[in-house]
Amino acid sequence: MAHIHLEDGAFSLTWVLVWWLLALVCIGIALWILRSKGRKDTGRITLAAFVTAAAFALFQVNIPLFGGVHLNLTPLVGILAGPVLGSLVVLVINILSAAIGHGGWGLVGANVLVNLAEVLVAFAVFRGSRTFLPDLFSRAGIATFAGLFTGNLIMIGIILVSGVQGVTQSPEQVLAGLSLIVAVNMGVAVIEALLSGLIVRYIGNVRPDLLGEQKG
Amino acid sequence: MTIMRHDPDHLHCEHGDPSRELIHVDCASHTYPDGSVGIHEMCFHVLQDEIVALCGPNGSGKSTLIEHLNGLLLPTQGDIVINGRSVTRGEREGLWKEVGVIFQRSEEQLFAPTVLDDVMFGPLNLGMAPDDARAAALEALEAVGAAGLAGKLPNYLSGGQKRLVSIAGILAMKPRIIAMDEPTSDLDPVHSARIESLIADLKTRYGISVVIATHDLELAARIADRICLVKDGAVFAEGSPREVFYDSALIGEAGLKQPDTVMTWLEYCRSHGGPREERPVTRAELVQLLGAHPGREPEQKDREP
Amino acid sequence: MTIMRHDPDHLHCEHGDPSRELIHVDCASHTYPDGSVGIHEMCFHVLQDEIVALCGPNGSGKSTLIEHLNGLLLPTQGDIVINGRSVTRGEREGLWKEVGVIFQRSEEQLFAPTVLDDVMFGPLNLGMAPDDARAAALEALEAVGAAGLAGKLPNYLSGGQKRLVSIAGILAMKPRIIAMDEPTSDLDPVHSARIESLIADLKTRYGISVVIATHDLELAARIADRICLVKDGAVFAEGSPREVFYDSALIGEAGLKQPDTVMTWLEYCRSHGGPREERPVTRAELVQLLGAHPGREPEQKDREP
Amino acid sequence: MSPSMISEHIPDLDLITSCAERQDSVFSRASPWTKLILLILVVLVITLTANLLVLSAIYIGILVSCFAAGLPMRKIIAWYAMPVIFVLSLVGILAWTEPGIALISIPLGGFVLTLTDQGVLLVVTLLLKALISVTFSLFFLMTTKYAHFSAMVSRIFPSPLDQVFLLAYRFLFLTLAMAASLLKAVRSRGGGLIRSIRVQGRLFAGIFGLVFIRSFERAERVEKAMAARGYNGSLSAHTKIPAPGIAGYFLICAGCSAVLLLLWISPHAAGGW
Repeated sequence: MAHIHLEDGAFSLTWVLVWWLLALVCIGIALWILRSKGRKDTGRITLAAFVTAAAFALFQVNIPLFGGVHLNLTPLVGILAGPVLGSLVVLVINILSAAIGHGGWGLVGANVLVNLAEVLVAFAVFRGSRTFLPDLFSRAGIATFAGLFTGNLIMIGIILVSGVQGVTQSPEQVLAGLSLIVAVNMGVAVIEALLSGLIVRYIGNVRPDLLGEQKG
Repeated sequence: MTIMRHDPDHLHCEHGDPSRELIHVDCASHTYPDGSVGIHEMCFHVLQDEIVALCGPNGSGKSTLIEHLNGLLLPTQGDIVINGRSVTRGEREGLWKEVGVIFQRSEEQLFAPTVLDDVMFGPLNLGMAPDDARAAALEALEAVGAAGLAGKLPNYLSGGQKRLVSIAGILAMKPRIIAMDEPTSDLDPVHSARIESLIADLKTRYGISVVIATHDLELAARIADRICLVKDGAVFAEGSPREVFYDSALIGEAGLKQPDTVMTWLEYCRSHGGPREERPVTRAELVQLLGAHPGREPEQKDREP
Repeated sequence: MTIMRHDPDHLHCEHGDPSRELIHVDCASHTYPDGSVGIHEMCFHVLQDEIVALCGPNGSGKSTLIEHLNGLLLPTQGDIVINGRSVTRGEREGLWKEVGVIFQRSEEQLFAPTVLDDVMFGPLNLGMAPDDARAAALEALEAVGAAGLAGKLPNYLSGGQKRLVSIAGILAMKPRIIAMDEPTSDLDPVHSARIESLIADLKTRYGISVVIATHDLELAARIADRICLVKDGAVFAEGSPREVFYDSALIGEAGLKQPDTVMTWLEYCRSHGGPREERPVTRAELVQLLGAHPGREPEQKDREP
Repeated sequence: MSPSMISEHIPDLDLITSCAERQDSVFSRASPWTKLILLILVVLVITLTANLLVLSAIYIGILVSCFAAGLPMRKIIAWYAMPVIFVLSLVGILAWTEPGIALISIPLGGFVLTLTDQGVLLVVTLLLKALISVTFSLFFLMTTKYAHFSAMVSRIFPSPLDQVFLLAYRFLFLTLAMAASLLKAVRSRGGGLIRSIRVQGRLFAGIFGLVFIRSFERAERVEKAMAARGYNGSLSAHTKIPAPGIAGYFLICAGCSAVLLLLWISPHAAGGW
């Protein structure tokens, strides 16, 4: 497990609504961009659907390393599908995840925002590093780590701002506890970064066109 | 060999020839988690040096049986004994060394970046040193006639080439038995013929017993020593191709169609009175018989004694 | 009809019978972005009320040609005229209404949640009201004999059922031509036979011309009016099954194998001196001929006049 | 190594769907809309209250419904693994510094970690909330036919989100089957015996990469098949969704009243009832 999903009951109603609203605004922007590109671009819809299916299916694969690792794969989604399609993928994955109990329904908004940060940062770092890092493995690895790191920061920010219901500690105390979680998560993020690097390198060997590298 | 019909009330399968038996599936059943039945009280065995064909329609349980043969699935009831080891008694570790499995979709079996990496995967898992594994892989590729593909990416191979490479990946591990699921489906005639002669080679040149699951009865008629008819998750009849394929009722019951050669001969006998006791299963046999037995067509009748 | 060999230096294809011509592929070439050649100076036509079989090995360009027939791909050179409209002159919009295409993998063509939703998909895109689309879908399912599947999930269908449903999805749109890629590969004999009779029905009952791409020459021999042999991205010879399949050199050149019936007859003629001018392509014809012409086997010779 | 690399602790969508299709209990015949609205109400209730008695009552009610519907309870409990880990990894850490009556103290370097009664209560409450949500979600999925579910998706989501959702859900099963058969191929040649992290990492990267590549290729083929039938961005599901019955309306009204009640009293009673 390389990621924590927030479960139902953690946040108060106000914050549940705030994060949902913010997430919907982000998704709305993505939908607007997609639609303004024209309805006929049906190929991108099927592509987004298949990236969703692949990411969700692979999440179920238990990698027998360190007693079992499940990849989060959102940074990889960012690298492969880009930020616009990636945000649709993230929403659908979070809804499907909520349906099987990985993250609460009320927290879909917050979880989408965390994943969106991962997608955006991973995509930006992967694309941005092209000029000075020739190696796909390091680019994807760094992009994944950066994505997961940002995602964790956003998650901590969200938790600090909304507060966990029933927790009566001061924000400093909560922050101390959360830092511990971040430390653990970052350890797991290193594994995910290594694996994502290998995955992207494999894809680069077999189907380089899928990484969109030849286009400007 | 005579046709053996399996008795559904019989609780244990009789052994063929225990001394030559490599696989013995003893009344095994497997129910999937969603409640669907994969195999049900299946009795099946494989002897040394034989090619057995599992024939049945799509969904009859052939693939499920094959996945039991190297421990990918465990029977929920009954037992499977491979080389004297019972898999249900927990001894399935290492079964993959003895029974190699080739699945239907080759593209879903080749996962390494290059063909050579892929074929080396098994030998490396057997504990061979990288150089030995490479040698074993190259030898296997040579044996299937795909030596030239070693450096290629599996993604860019044709369907037939993928099948050859996936066979090489198993052959490189030198198993005693190879089980193949629909080895020639989707291939064009030239590639099919190549796979077919390769299967025959596995038995004669390498002494490997082969199990093929197929609904191509022409193929089974040409290369199998024994045919097992599968329906509803169980082998319900077995025998030599000559026996099984001439039993129209049996083939119909299995939801299959008799091979072309057999149908041609039967129709010939029906309309022209050929000797029904003869049973050609290959084209050569059919042609020879047709020459030996002129039909009783109206215009021929007066010439008959 | 006589075998026509295509002359590679010839720059325009001759028309068959312009008044009955539905599809005319005029010397079309298609090179994929990666530089590989899909089709190359391909000449091909389809007439009203005919079943044409494209026969060639895997990778010969059959599938690429089929994707040109409804505008999924455009030729990089040459032209394709469908029902009098030239696709290269930008008129490919709406071609899917006239030419229905059924791809090889049925499971990837059933994308809607239920079978009924899936079959309704085409009619809805044609602009039908939901109720009319539902009626058209149910009628098409009825026509392929899959009415009982309407409420099922595609995920739970067998391979044969998926194929039937994907044909219904096209049939519901009432196209003038249906092109199918390997319609019977992967199916067991019972389902194959059902698809085969359905293809014959499409022509006789619905007046739809059918193009099938296949390497199953037995199937082609039974149902096709015309055989086009495809190699290296071009139709290099065509003619009736009777002509094409008896030209061993031609079939060999195409990388194929003659159908069983033909091989049996040829071998019979070779070893027993049957009349080579006769050319059976179906089993019924073969059996009849075999009765009519007793071979000259040693033991028979004395009886011959 | 486990017999299967497809995790036992992550809900199996194949099993869930086949369960929903075969189900014929009163819960499957109930309107999917009723179940959806109840799901939203349940989420609202557990967001608004921290009362253990109320939470336990709801949880027991849901468990009894699952049991009555004949759902595979053992599987459902196995699938709790991830949500429980999620809750514990967050609240399990925060719980240690909660004020209250000390139960256990663990000296750790210069610090002393103390678990209080309030801390334990916090963990139990949040765990119970998570389990309520998980169990009701699974109950909803496992008693709602796929045709109804997709028709709801078709109505609720704006385009092209509905398209992505419908296609992804349909092809999830094929992708899962593909991943499973790749893993089978690996195991049938002795893979999975951990020898080195490097080898294992490369192997799984290959499998994951291949699943993505195959998914891209499949997307291309599906796109062609859709274009061949005139796809213009509107794939829809047409199964009629049954409307809520009298009992359904009653339950919805009761749920709404509970939520309104909680909303009304929550400002008056900070920190729950």
